[in-house]
Amino acid sequence: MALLTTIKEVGNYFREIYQGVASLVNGMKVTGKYFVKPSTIVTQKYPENRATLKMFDNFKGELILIHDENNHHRCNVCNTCARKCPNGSIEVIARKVVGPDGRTKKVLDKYIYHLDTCTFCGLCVPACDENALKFDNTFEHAVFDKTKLVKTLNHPGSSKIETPE
Amino acid sequence: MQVEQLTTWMQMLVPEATPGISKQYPEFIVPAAKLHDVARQLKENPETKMDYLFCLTGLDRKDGFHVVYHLTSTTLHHTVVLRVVLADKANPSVATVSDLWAAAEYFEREAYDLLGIKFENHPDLRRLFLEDDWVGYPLRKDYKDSFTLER
Amino acid sequence: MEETLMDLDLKEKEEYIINMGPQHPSTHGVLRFETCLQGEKVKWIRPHCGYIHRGIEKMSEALTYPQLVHLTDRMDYLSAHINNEAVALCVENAMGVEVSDRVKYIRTILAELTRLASHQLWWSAFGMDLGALTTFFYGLRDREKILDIFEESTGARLLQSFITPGGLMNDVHPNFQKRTKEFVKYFRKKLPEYDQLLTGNVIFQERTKGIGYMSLEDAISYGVTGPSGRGSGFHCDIRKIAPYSAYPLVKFNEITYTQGDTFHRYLVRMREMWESLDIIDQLVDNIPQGPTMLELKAVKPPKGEFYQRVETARGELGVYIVSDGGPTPARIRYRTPNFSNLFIINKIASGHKIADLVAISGSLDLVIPDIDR
Amino acid sequence: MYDFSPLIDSLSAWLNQTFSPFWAGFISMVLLGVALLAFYAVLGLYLVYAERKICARMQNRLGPNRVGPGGLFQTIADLIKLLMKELIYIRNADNLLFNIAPFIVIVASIMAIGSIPFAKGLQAIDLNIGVLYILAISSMGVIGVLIAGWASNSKYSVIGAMRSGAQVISYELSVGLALLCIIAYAGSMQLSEIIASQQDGWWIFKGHIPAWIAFVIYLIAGTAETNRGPFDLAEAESELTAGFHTEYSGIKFAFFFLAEYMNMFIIAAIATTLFLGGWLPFHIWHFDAFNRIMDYIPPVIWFFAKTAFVIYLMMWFKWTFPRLRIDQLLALEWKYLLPINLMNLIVIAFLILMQWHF
Repeated sequence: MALLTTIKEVGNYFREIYQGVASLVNGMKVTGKYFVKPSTIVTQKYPENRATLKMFDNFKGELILIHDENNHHRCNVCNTCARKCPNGSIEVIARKVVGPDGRTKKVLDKYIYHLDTCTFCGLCVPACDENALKFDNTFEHAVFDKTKLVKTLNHPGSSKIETPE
Repeated sequence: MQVEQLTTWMQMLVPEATPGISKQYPEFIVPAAKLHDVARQLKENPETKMDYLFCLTGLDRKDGFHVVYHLTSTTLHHTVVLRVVLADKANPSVATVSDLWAAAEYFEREAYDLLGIKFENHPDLRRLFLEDDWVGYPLRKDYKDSFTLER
Repeated sequence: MEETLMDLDLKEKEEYIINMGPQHPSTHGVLRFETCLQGEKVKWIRPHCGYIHRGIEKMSEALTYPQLVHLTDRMDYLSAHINNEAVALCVENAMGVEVSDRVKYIRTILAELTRLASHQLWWSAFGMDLGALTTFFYGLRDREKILDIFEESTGARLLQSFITPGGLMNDVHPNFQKRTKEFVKYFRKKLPEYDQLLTGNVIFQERTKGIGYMSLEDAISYGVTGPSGRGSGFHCDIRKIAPYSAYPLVKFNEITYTQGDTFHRYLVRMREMWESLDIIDQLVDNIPQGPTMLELKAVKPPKGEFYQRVETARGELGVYIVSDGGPTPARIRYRTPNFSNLFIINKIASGHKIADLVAISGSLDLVIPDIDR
Repeated sequence: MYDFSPLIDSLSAWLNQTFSPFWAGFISMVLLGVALLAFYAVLGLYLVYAERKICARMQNRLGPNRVGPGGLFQTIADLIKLLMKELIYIRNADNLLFNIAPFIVIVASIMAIGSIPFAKGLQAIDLNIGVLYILAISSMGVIGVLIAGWASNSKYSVIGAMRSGAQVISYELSVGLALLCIIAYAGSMQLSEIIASQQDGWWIFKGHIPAWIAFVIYLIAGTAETNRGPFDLAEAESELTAGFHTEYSGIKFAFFFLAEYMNMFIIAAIATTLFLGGWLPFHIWHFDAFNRIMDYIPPVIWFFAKTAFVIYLMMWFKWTFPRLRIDQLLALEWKYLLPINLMNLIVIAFLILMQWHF
């Protein structure tokens, strides 16, 4: 009886070794398979493929104020986006101008966007009733100077698009 | 156990317990002195078996600090909320339940850290997130520092 | 554990303390384990957290409900969608509104994709904790595909803040269904490879089996939920206990094991990936049409207190909103899964070797920002 | 053909004619040292590069591809970076030992390379106890590792060093016993003799199954000897950050790094010499056309190809398997490798006694 158990134990010892080695070989098959198949490489050579690299349309890169070809934007300085922003990343600075009809009205002076504090929550874009804002697909935001992350979104000399009332 | 049964059961156990405002779970406001006793009863009674404390919250309300215990039973699947109102805002203190539920030890340390509620007989009541020499309790409504986002 | 803590104490009074973290490759973030060693053996562990405490609960008190959603992304950044969903559900329940079926379906699919992505990253990092560095790249390779799905629809890869009280920020991309189905098909082929590479490996099994035993009582008492708790037989899946969104409509199994060791915590997650794939399969083909956003005048829950439990990739997330009826919460409290999962480490890892401590903390799948908040 | 001994002999004859015997010996030593060092540095760098490329391919990555064509000069750039880095001196560390440790490690591996036969006649010293010499020298490296861990005055380093000590002391045994099998077959400890004994077939082929077992055990124990994954417990970056070399920086760190790769090369080279026929070409019995083609390939290439194959195997192990725990590591040695090895040796003794090997 004792002999039998001994034989059994010796058998178990060798079975353990066999199963262990088999499992190791099984794992090596996976890495070996990928080693011989260079087509499975998934990493990209980034700066080289910059021309072909396209982000998804929805990608939230940075906020921009939409300008048309005549350098017109649609912001009417209602400040909703600034109020919706949880981090205070948007400052809308208005300036008063006297219109041709003699009334003073507020127009956009500077639309300041702090990319450094923006968390890309996306609350500002749907908040705008005029659809004046959108997220651009740019993604190379690294700069050496932190002040460059504070951006003025309205282009120089731009004005609000004249919409028929 | 059904909500009604639980209510009568609680009424028997602590006559001074008053039902709370929440409609989501049966809720009872328990006097601070009796909390540990009630909690032990809830945990050990075979009819309730509240063995899982899934949330312990400290609140800073107008009538004092609240400590809210969300208890549930993993076998009987019923939930009860206990609430302790600590009216003494200067020195809020309540008995610990960390001897009943191990999770409470760290929930209580968090409440102590951020709200300054003291838990008596707690084995290791130290700051958890903030440094040991931090002044003040940030989650209190009257806490002010230069970083607080004003709106 | 052959020797209890006390035996060790009697044998040797001298303490050899090393600090694992806050900058340490095995803690996956800024967490410090003050570890007392006796030779290779761990005597006790004292976790120190708070290195990235940002006061999300305090910050949220100054923000309106749609605004504070984006902060929840930053708690458990690997379950961002599920965290968003928790707040959204809590606010919706408080206001007594119900979102359309389309939103429910999409939320559930996104949540399951998030769970898959999270488990993939966990698998990668767990392999790396044990020294199998190649797993890291395989896991990340497959996770990228999920992140692509997210990016196409939500505009962000990691911190999407897509689910908002009342619905979704915008409708999903038309490609969403196609891509999701492609991914499910792709990943069903890759998942057996994970098992082949790591699960069956004899070294891996030796390293994890019987290590870090957590009893059911401990799991419940410490509130260890999620896959870590289910490895000990704790039926804590909120998707089953208190179903939300589209979970009542789908069939899936709650994976539990009673062994409670590191290997079975691992197995729970591996099998949960299969379950997640099944859930997505059931939902993705029949997303109903409907509005993706409720027409809400203002997101203002009535005066009162509201609690919502959801199942993130790591366990039970509770959102506790105390509202005074205003647009901002009077107090918001997150009962985060990792906070509760962390502190059991002293109990289950002391008495084991230092290498086991790494394996055990890996098997608890800790995400540090979720602990600190 | 392809015998290097006439070339070497004529060189030494010329040196002896031109200079006095003392200077001739001196110059030949300097030449040898420079050649070995250059070989060491270049090979070490390109082993690092090879490992990076191989693991990248296994992990679906491209690997180094920026510096030079296909990233060929990446490790050279790394070396320059390491050379220019600050050498950090640690307060309260044992400075003498701290500075000596990397040199001990690297000297041990250079000395071992001296006796490896790369081709016929291309061997710095052909000791009659070559195998013993290599075993003795290569185990000196662990002293460096121990000193490094101890002298760093860092808790992680001490744990790493102690692990390394326990590991190397146990695995030295298996390496020795596995090599003993082949020594028993060949009947000599001289490396050139052992290669000569494989003229009619490599030991792995004509040594029957015991030779295979010895080869596998040698590979496992050799990997452990070099502190490489899955036996890299002394470094164990997920547990001990970097183990024994946590506190080292700059060129001293580079020495450890280089020595690790060279130790791997030495282990592979010994495996090649003892089991795979060294620089002998691959022959198939009674297939003369094939054999003649094989003979045309220079022995140096044969040697390096075989070594590269063994090194590739070791890299393959490292990038597939998880790390063992220290007690499992020792259990593997004392419960599995050592008993199997002893049995194997007995079987081999029996085979040799019965003259059953070719």
